[in-house]
Amino acid sequence: MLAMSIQVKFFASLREMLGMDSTQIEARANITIREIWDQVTSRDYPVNTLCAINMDYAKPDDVVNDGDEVAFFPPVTGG
Amino acid sequence: MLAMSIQVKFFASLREMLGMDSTQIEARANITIREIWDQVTSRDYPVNTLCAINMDYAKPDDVVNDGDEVAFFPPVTGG
Amino acid sequence: MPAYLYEQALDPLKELAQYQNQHLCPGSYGACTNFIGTMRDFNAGTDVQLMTLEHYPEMTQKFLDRLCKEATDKWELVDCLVIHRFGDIKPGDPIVLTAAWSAHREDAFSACRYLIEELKARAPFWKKETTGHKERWVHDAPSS
Amino acid sequence: MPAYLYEQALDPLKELAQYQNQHLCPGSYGACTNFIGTMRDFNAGTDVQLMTLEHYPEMTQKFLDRLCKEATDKWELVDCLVIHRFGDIKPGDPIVLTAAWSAHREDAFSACRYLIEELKARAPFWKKETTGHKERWVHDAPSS
Repeated sequence: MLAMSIQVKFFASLREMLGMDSTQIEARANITIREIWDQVTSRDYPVNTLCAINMDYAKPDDVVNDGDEVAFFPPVTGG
Repeated sequence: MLAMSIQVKFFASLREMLGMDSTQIEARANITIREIWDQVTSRDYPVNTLCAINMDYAKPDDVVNDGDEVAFFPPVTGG
Repeated sequence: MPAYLYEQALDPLKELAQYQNQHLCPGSYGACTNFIGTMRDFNAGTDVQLMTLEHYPEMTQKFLDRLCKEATDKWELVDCLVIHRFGDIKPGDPIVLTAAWSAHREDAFSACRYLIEELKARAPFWKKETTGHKERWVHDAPSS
Repeated sequence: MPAYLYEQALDPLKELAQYQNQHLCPGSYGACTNFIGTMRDFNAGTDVQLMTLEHYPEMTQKFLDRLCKEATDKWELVDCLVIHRFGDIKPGDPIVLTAAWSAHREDAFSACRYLIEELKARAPFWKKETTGHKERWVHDAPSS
């Protein structure tokens, strides 16, 4: 099975907690967003964390495709 | 019984219909707004006409006092 | 929380900016909601060339003053402002501004909406439109 | 129906006036409702000196563009406009503007409210406040 290339981004308090804003990873096919979290970090997936695939909101169990950009961030506080 | 002095005003389509914007009248004590209409005009009190005493909304059966200003006008269309 | 009646042209955004600069402390409010009603060039299927807004000066002022007071009593406002034109109005001219400043947006939206709804329902103004060579009194207020 | 992200200072009333002059035909709309959210100098019991607004540039832009499109689909609008700051913000600085132009006020109010509510609920922005020598991420959004 070919490895996929995935861009992973973290924002706000998650970015600071992990000390990482962005990383490029190789991942197996059919990997989910939550599995990407586990692959990249050594922490449990924080309650209330939001995620996106290619700048659209997604769910932790959604499957990621080659070349996707995946993002993790806390609840939003704009406006 | 002393006659009262009442200022009567008409606005918008009522003013045009009656050809009169303002008149000072003498009226008997305890006269109501509707009776003032009848005293000043030769017409029936038009449906939907609004009225005020001293720049506050009033009802046609409200009694008027000496020196009051009474106004008649159609439904409002501001804003 | 003043209410003003203008016979001259009204520039609502300029008035808002001036009022804010002169009367509101930056940082004292988190939310400002405002509504601007403008004369359209098209009403009830006809092209309108001119509108004349009649009012009952003393009662209109008294009504709007009380309305601003009511809004301030009903919601937690830092301030509110109402400005309304009278006299001759051309298509595209702003007619009315209602604005409410508050700590939070719920109060600002509710108060701003209340000001324009009560004004339209009860403030003593009457619109007469000129279309072609005809004049007619407006019977409802569909302009905004 | 554009959405703009500004790093520089935002003057919402000036932006509104400019946008109206350039993109809207006078007489084509009867109602404009707009909301301006401003940074207060006091939040949750503490004096706030500075706020930093982080965002996810591409997703934030995409989200706001889609939001404007949604508002235009849901209500009869002549136009709408959203502008949001990011970066360093001081107390008293405007943060966000949402505006909706329509023939009638019902659509303008509903759309303006929808824009700010959806923006606050879902647009990817995160506020970090500096009070005294401490920084903290804001957990809800009580500023407006």
